[in-house]
Amino acid sequence: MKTESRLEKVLASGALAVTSECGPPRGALPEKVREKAGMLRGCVDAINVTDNQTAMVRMSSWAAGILIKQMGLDPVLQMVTRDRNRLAMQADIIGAYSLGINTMLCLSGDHPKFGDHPMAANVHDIDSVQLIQMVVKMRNEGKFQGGKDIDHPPKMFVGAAANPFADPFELRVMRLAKKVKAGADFIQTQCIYNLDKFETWMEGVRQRGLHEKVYILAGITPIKTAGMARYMKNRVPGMDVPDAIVKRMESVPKEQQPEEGIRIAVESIQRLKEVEGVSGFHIMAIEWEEKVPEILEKSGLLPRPEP
Amino acid sequence: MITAVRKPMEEIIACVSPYDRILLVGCNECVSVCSAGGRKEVALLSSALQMHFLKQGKTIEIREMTLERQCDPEYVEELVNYMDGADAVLSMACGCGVQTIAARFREKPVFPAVNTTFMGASERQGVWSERCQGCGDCVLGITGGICPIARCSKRLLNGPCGGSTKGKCEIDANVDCAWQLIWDRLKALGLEKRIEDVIEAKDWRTSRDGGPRKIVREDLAS
Amino acid sequence: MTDIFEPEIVAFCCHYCAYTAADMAGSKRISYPPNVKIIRVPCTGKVDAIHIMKALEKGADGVYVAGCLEGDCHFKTGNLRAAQRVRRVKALLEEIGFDSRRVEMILMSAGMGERFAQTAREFTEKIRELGPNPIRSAIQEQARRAAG
Amino acid sequence: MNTRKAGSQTVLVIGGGVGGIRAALDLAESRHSVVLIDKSYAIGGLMTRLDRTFPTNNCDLCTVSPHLSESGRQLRIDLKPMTVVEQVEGVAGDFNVTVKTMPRYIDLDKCTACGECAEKFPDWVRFTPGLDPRAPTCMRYPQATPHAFSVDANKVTDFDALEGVCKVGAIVPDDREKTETLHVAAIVLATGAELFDPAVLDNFGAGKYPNVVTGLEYERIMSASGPTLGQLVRPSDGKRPARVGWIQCVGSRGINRADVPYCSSVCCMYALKEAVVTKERFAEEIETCIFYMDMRTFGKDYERYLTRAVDEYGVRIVRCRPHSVVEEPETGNLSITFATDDDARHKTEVFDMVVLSTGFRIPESSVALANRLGIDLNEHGFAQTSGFAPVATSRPGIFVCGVSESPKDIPETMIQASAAAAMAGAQIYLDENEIEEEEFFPPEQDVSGMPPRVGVFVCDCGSNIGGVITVSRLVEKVRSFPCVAYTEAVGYGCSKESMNRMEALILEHGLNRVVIGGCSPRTHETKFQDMLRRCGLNKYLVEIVNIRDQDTWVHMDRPEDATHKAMKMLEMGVYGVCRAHPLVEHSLPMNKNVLVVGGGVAGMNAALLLAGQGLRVYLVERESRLGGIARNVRATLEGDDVGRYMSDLTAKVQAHQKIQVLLQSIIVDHKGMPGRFTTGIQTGPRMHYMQIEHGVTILATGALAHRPGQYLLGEDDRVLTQLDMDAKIEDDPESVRGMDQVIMIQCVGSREPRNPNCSRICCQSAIKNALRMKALNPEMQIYILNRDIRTYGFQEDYYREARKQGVQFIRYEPDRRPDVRATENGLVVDAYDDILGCRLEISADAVVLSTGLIADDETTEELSVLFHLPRSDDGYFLEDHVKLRPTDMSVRGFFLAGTAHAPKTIRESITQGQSAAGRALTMLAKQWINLGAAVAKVDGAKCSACLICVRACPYNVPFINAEGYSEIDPAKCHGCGICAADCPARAIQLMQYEDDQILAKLDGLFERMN
Repeated sequence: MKTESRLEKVLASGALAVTSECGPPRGALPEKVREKAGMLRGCVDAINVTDNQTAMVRMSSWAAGILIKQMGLDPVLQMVTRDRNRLAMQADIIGAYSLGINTMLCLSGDHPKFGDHPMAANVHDIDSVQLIQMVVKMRNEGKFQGGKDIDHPPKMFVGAAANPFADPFELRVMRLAKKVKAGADFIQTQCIYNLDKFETWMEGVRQRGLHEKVYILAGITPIKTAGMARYMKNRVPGMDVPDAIVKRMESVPKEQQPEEGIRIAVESIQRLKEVEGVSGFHIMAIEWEEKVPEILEKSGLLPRPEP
Repeated sequence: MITAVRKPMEEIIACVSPYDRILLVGCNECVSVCSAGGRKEVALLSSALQMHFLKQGKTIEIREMTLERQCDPEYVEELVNYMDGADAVLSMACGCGVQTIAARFREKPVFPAVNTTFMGASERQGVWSERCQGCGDCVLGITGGICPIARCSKRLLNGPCGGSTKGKCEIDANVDCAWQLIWDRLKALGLEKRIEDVIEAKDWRTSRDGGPRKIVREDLAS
Repeated sequence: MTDIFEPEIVAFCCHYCAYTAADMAGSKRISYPPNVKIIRVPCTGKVDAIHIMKALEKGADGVYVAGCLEGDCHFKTGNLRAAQRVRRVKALLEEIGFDSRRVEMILMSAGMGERFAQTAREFTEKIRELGPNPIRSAIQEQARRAAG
Repeated sequence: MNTRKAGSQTVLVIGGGVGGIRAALDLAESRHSVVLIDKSYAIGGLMTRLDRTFPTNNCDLCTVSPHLSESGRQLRIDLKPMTVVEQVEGVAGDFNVTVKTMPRYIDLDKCTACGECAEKFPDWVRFTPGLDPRAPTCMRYPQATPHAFSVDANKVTDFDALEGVCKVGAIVPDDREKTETLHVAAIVLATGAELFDPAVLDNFGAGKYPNVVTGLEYERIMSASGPTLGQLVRPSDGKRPARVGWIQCVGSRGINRADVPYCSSVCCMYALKEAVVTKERFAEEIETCIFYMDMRTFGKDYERYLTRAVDEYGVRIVRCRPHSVVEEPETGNLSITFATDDDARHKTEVFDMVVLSTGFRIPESSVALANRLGIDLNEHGFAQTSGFAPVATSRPGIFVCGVSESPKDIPETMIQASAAAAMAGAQIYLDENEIEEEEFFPPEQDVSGMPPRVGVFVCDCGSNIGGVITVSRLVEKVRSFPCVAYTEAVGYGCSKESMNRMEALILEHGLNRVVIGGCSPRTHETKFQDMLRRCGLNKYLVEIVNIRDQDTWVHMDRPEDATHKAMKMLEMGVYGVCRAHPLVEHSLPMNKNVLVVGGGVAGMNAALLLAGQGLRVYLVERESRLGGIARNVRATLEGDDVGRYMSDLTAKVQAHQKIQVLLQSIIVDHKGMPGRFTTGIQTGPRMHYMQIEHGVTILATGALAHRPGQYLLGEDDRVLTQLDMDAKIEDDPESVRGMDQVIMIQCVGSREPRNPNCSRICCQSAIKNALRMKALNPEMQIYILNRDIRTYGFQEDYYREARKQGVQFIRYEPDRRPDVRATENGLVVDAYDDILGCRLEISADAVVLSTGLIADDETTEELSVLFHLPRSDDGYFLEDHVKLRPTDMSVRGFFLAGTAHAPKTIRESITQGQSAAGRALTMLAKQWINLGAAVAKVDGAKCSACLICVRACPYNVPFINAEGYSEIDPAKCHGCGICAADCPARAIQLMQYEDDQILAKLDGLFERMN
């Protein structure tokens, strides 16, 4: 074991891991965090805490993570390279680790243009791959990025994101390889609707043996409405929603669409379970956390193992 | 070249309105090439200002001058004879030119009439695009001749991110994804493998982050 | 002093179309207001934004650039370039709070004597409605004050 | 050919009217030497006596006069006034012509036309054969060439006294008749005709009542250069008439004693013009009424002129045959008695003036001349030509144009003149190596650094300018403008007299810039530029201010405003010219190939003539064979065999080594400049692409045979067009012979809103077919339903013949069109007969529709876009000047021939084909193309090498040179100025239109105002 991470333990045990996420509130109310995280208790192995998701200011991910940690749950500290330079990021990593956070996810973050501070400076002192490198170096070598020794280095279980669907597709496996090379321990993918394309990607991943070097958690987002399906299809960059999904959502009356969305999510999980190299699932039920237990239940992923 | 665009008239007017005699100085270098601050734009701005103030019932005196290069003190020196006749200087050069004038004529207020925008190249007539951020440590040799720092919205050195769509950047469908371009170029060069090399975190000291930079050529400097 | 405002209008006319159309209006004796004064240019592509600005600055109440019909420019695209420049000047005028309707781009062919006259009539009427160029009024006001 | 002697490179042109002048100018421009003789003491002919010409109602004196005195061309023209032909010997290419020149008693080189002699001895000297020969101040026309008086020796009683008044010693008392022999290669006869003198008629009161005048006299009364100085007043009491009536066909169409049988072709239009001008120029309230038999407005756009005259101007037209004119002695008013078709009772109307529209007559002197020339005349006394050689007389080497050939109007005369010149020129071998001569101009003085001394000369252009504004007031005002050193009113500035005066003034006052207040620089710039050159000034130091076309003509009703505007315009001109500086012109070699578009009659004739001159011709035809619409015509009205002519012509064209025929070919792209065009063509069934380089283009794309879906055409086989019938008569005479009753309907698809003009050819083709059908079956009943029968010129003979043979002509009005029904027994036509005043129902074996021609809209539109050429509203190509340049297009290097110009007969198409070739030759005779001086120039010191000009130029001319700044090759620059306006460093200036000149004009306009 590289770390104390509960997620690492589950994955190492060979069981299918389950993570989900919790967006911190846009205010200083800790209850909001606790409420959301509470819904996931007993259903997931770790809870991702987003970092100024979609470039909107929220409670910092490490603070929310600590609140979750205090609930006895396991947060995954998300960190984007957009908002802080390498000094701030390393400081936050040490601080979070000192309070018991041992799992993190390295991202570049959405461009400020999409958020509520489009005028903000776009830091990107380092990029997400370099962030992985940095955290791994802190853990493995006990050194800061600048090269100096760390007194009691943080041991983070390091995750990265992968989008099997973005363009250019031919680069997608390579880019995963690059993140693996940088030292990523686990991968959470973009939400998957185009299962065929995902399987094609996984085939590439397996060909290069990457699935043996990194745990891949398949991203699942249940669709609430046909409108949401259409929106994701047309408006969200790097998202691949096949027409069949949109049509399927449209084919049922509005009041039954949430149910249909959950059904699709469950079917997807069941199919992906069989894909070699898939080590678990990352359920991103955006503002719909209450449905996560139901999905997991129906997918046969409950109860969670106790590592 | 350094590109620039004229500031909104409102802002320029606000700057110069306390003054009666204005020396409007253009530059025949980069800003002329990008049609922002050469003789033509100087004449147009002069006319527009004149009209604005005339409309207010105020006559201002605008002297138009366009220097060969406003960022060289020798050329700026050409203004010396006209400074007494001016209450303020309005410069249509890039920030370098404005500062050169300000440094030479300490007692005269100097205002920029353009926003210096970026270092760019001409795409076609009337279209200029950012190409370089002057980071001081060029990576073009390993990125297939396309600068990810200037041209990737996130400055990723290990792109592309998940937002790359059909060769375009997620922030704007009119912006090329720099990493798609890099990838295409590497493929064309038969250097696909290179995309998997992790480019290490950049040393930004050579860039603006290292503080204002200066080049001193020992062999030339006097 | 008369109460009717007689605007002074400058028309930059290309030699091949608009100027010829003006001659055509002449040979057909189609009358139009005498307010329009023509400056002949080989092509409206020659009309610089500065020419338009200077005309207004010097006191023109209206300025129009009259070129060939789209696709008919003797020099291929001069009329389109002129139209782009006119748009730019209009934008600049708006920025300094000057009514950009005082500047227009108009297209016509050499044979359109009637259209030339019609345009002159309409444009003059429009400018008459917009009133005197505020700059010209200001200049005249200043001159009056200086004199008196 | 070696048989030709040296020196036989000259063409003799007899007659100095517009036709003769045109022919002489064309020949001179084509580098031939010309002797132009005229029996009068000044050239100009009839046209110079007209007030205004239709359809533009322009006073075209100013358009003709520059041609008459265009100095560069005079080098090759030897003008001999008061000269007649005595005898012609020899053969084509080698004529010896004896000519006799009458004594003028005045030395042309010395006479300044000051008028002193005429003032002192008005009876002895001549200048003005206008309406009133006694008015000495009135010249024949103010721009007369040569600009000199002549002396009537018979009346001179004291030559010493006459010599005494002439300060320049121009009087030559011992001047004698001179006879000389000219050695010429060809002769062009352009003596024109006289107008009929109606005094021999007793019913209209001509010569008896003062207020009865001829059309020409009426023109003189209206004319600015006429005896009343442009005031419309009646001769009896000098009052303005309130009612003017015109009587048509006086002396023509055989309706009166002493009449000629043919139609004079021009009288309907000139009467309409006079009526319109009367209303337009003098007073709208003047009542105008035209009494006519057939309204023959068959020329290009003439029908629309008629419609405008009637609908917009309120000119009244009455179809009738006036019986007589009687004067009321106490008032001088005149009553016209007439009967109309629909009412046989005589009616009487009273007018203040009556104008007799008299037509052309060949004078005895012309018949005698024809005898001396040895050419045949037709029965009417006009030069005999053959059907397919319209300008060739019976004697090889002698050609004819204008009214000497047949009655015709100015544009047709111009077309024929150019054709005759081309045919005459073809008799001469031209030495390609001959060096082009340059007119001698004194060396240019260097005006740089000199303060501007501007001379402002203001024309009154007769009443064109002077009638609206007071030129003297203007001149006074101009004197106060800055830099103006001298200013003067110059009357007709383009007249030789005024030019001489201006030249003298320029030198006397040391002027170094000139502003001319006059007409459009588009037409007169060259003339005044040459004037400056003669003064040793660079031609770009003159500014023409268009106070006529763009001021007095359009503000006639508000003279105060017009005066003010003229002042402002002149001020702009003065300010602008102050910034002008000497410029150098550039040139490129001329490409001598010709592209002819359209392989019909006109195109093939043009091609053959040009190829015969050794030029390479590319003949592009859209169809898979040559011939065009004429292929479907079997015979002409005159009975000539069109089929044989066409096959001969086609064979000649195809066999000619210098002609490359490209069938099934279309034009796809085009670029270049006059003299150096490149045109892309897709040719053959595989649409192979090729490019042709050529100097000129002749458009002869033809028109379409109209087939409107009217009167069951296309539904019933028995309804045919005239073209169909033409073929049927030839191919299936038996079926035609079997017809008992045939009806023809005229103006089908013409003279109606959708196609408002007259198709010109239908009346003659109807009569042609009617006569041929009558020949097949004399018993056949033929009815021709018509609106007017327009058998102009000698076609009238056939109209008369048809009537004689019993062909019935029934009129219909457009609001009572005939109706055609198909019944089991045959066709039935319902028609309303105006004369009988009832409906007729006529059954018919066949109905023949005169559908005429319609513009090939698709083709002309496509080509007009490709070539940037204008079209008329009805889709025909639009010539440069409807009167004087009917074959030239507005873009230099483009010429027009055949029915692409307007509907015309085969003979007329042949003429214009030859004419187009002739006009093309005037251009191709030059070795170099003058590119002018309006080119962009880069100031290298200012250039920041930004490439904006490189990218902006539509012709890719600018480049960044080795020195690192933009360079523009003046030989390639087209002079649009786009680069200059785009240059961010203001480093580029377009010569002749520099920024400071434009800004100076604005200063001129606004200086005083503020």
